[in-house]
Amino acid sequence: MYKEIIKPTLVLIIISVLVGTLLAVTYNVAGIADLATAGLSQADLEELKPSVMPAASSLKNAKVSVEDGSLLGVYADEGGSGTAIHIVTKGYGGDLKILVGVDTNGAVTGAAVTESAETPNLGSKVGEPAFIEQFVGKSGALAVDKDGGEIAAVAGATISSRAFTDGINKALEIYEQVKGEL
Amino acid sequence: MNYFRTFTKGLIKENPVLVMLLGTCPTLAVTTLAMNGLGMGAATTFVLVCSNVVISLLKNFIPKQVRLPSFIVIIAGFVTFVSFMLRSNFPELYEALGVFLSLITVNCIILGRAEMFASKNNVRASFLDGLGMGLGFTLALILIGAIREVLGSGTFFGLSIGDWFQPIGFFSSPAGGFFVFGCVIALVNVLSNYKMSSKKIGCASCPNASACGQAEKGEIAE
Amino acid sequence: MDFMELLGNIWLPAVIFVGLGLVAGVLLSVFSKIFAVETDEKVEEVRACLPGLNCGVCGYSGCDSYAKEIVHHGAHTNRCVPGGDKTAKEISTIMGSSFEDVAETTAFVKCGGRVPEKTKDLFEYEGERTCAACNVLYRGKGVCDFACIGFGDCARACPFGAISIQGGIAVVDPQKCTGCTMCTKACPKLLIEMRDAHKPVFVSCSNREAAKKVMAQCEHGCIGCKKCERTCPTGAITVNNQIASIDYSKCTGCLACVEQCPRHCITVPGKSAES
Amino acid sequence: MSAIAVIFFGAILTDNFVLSKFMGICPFLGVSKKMNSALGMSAAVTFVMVMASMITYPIYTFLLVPNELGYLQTVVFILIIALFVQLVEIIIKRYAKPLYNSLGVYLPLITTNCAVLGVTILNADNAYTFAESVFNALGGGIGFALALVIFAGVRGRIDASDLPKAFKGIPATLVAASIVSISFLGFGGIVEKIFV
Repeated sequence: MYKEIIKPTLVLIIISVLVGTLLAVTYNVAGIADLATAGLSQADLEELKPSVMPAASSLKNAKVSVEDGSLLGVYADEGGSGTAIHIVTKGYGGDLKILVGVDTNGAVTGAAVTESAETPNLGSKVGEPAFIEQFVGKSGALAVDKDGGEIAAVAGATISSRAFTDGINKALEIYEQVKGEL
Repeated sequence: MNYFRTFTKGLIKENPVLVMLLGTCPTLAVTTLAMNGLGMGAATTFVLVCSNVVISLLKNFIPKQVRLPSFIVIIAGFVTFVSFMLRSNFPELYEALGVFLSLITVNCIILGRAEMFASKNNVRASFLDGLGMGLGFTLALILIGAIREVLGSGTFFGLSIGDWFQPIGFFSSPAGGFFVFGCVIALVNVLSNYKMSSKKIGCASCPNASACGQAEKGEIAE
Repeated sequence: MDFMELLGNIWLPAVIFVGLGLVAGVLLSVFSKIFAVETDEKVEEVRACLPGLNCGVCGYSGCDSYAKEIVHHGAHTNRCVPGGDKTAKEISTIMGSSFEDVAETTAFVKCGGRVPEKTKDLFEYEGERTCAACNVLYRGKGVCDFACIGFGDCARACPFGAISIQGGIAVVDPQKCTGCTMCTKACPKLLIEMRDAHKPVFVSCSNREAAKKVMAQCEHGCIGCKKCERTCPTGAITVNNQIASIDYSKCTGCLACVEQCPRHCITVPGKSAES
Repeated sequence: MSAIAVIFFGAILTDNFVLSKFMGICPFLGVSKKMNSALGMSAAVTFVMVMASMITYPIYTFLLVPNELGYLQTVVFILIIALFVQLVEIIIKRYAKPLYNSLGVYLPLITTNCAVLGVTILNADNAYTFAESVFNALGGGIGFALALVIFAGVRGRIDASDLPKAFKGIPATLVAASIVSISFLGFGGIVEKIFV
């Protein structure tokens, strides 16, 4: 009885508990916890600021109550010139994460792609300034020229361009909900 | 126990990727950039060496019924530990490897070496074997990663090789991965003038051969 | 991160893993005890001496069922031809029954039409390198419709590597062949048959065309002249519908027919057709 | 409803686990020689993927996430999968001997199959609901089966065809896999548009 049941169970329990607690210790001691939820680190924000919100002084992580599957983070500008909203949308090759700058009256100040799985030098062209500049100053629901909107899609990458535009609309939508709490 | 041969056999003669064809999932997935190949190789080597050592230490205490789960928990523990280290020190590598970092646990090489080698040999041999296999894996990954990066995005370890070259998108796509891997193995066949490729893929190189009752029926898994 | 707070964060994972380890350990050990498969030791033992080819020569649907039949229903222990006398002896010692000699057989190929010495191809074949595929195309590439195509389907099917392709046709090595008949099933032109292993003579042709046509197609083909039939002391070799065939129960292995045959298509394995 | 359909067909066609996500290549190369072993393997993989997703979903959402223990997901998931596979193997060996003979050899292979652990981790990372996780696993399993069966056929032809000596065997298979994977890329834009 002992040999066949108790010993194996005991050994497996000891091993899993040891591994589990060691991991838990390293996780808490090394403070990985706060690293994980930070989303965009301060360094990333500084780097993206020029293309997202040139006028802003410095972007700080702001906690908001809005819960949305595609919302990754909200970063308010201390100078009060606007907010940057970090969203994820479904691109052609996979997730497409965009940081969108919105000024106080809800118009786009700029945007930057933080993570993309689009096909290299085709879908990924949506991240280039030439395409993004079309959104600056605009607000409300935007659409690609193929869908009757005024945004000129990147040649041959309609799906990526449509995904990027949906992302911008999503960010503007969230801004409306979040505006009160900033 | 010739320790030197244990170490070197993993590098060329029994290279886990190019000869035994184990661990092909990460080999194809993360080698879009040579740097990713290096990162994945290093992480896998670390996990492989540590798990080999720990498993060869515990091999007499683990009863037969719970052998596989215990090995896997130890390996998964090391993989999670490595993912902590990467997440804090090399965030962009952590992003690049993505889900494949935690898939190292089911990497056929690690469980294979644990079952076939570590659970039968002493700590020193297991350590060397893990190191050899890990380095062999890393070399293969860097080789394939470099080829795909140069052809696919015109850079080598991030340094552009000049704008005269128009990068071919095919090579950084999944299909390119299969293609480059196939050509590299064909090259290995030629270089080793066909000695290596005679090794059947059957049960011999399967990580679970020792634990699986059907192992002697080689041809089923052929 | 003082010690108490650390403890606060750690007790939960520890409890989770105790739970998981407990559930896993108990389930695994209890399952492997309750659901242990009661294997009949004797069947396992007999099964271990069988080669495991599942070739079906013994008349049962594979080695597992043959082992069961031997243990439970007392089937003959000498049915396994590939295993030969060695296996039969081992099984009879396990079963305690008397050892019966195994009627060992060997395969042979009923074609000796080497290309280009004896016969030639009708067309250049560029398709898939398997006999099955080539046979579909005008019954093979050879001038003679009955000829062996030589792409080695039988060689691939043979678990013992006893068949090799020499001069474009399949040749069986009697030492390696254990009589498991896997090759007879693999050959699309049904050219491979079994003979008594102790009688080293066989007709290496299966061309049933009239003599004049055979002469045109292959220098090695049997023209049905019946010389062999007349010289055979025991009447073992007979010619029916233009092709000679040997009845191995009558054949004494005297090889008288080999010298008589003008076409040298009655072959002794190991020696080439001419000698 | 349409989200589930997109996930389900996506897992079969566009982001097929083998041909575009690169998960489960080891058994894919090792087993797809004969059609019946390919079918046996993919049936076993699909079954384990679906069951694993069903078991890991509640544990992840009700046990790990509320207590911020997401980092333990790898260890917990793989322990559950290994346990589940071994239990299934014991039960099949006891009650369905013929099934065990044809399918049994693949069960231990499944624990080291990247696709099985991969699907559970993807379900967790993408925060799929229970239905989405199960359909993702089912789609993944069928996609795996599809790729494996297509491949068993292609491989049969490759072994018989006349190749340069260096490319015989695995290299030719990989080049063929690359071509098949290109064809699967073709499904890219379709799936999203059909159901949206």
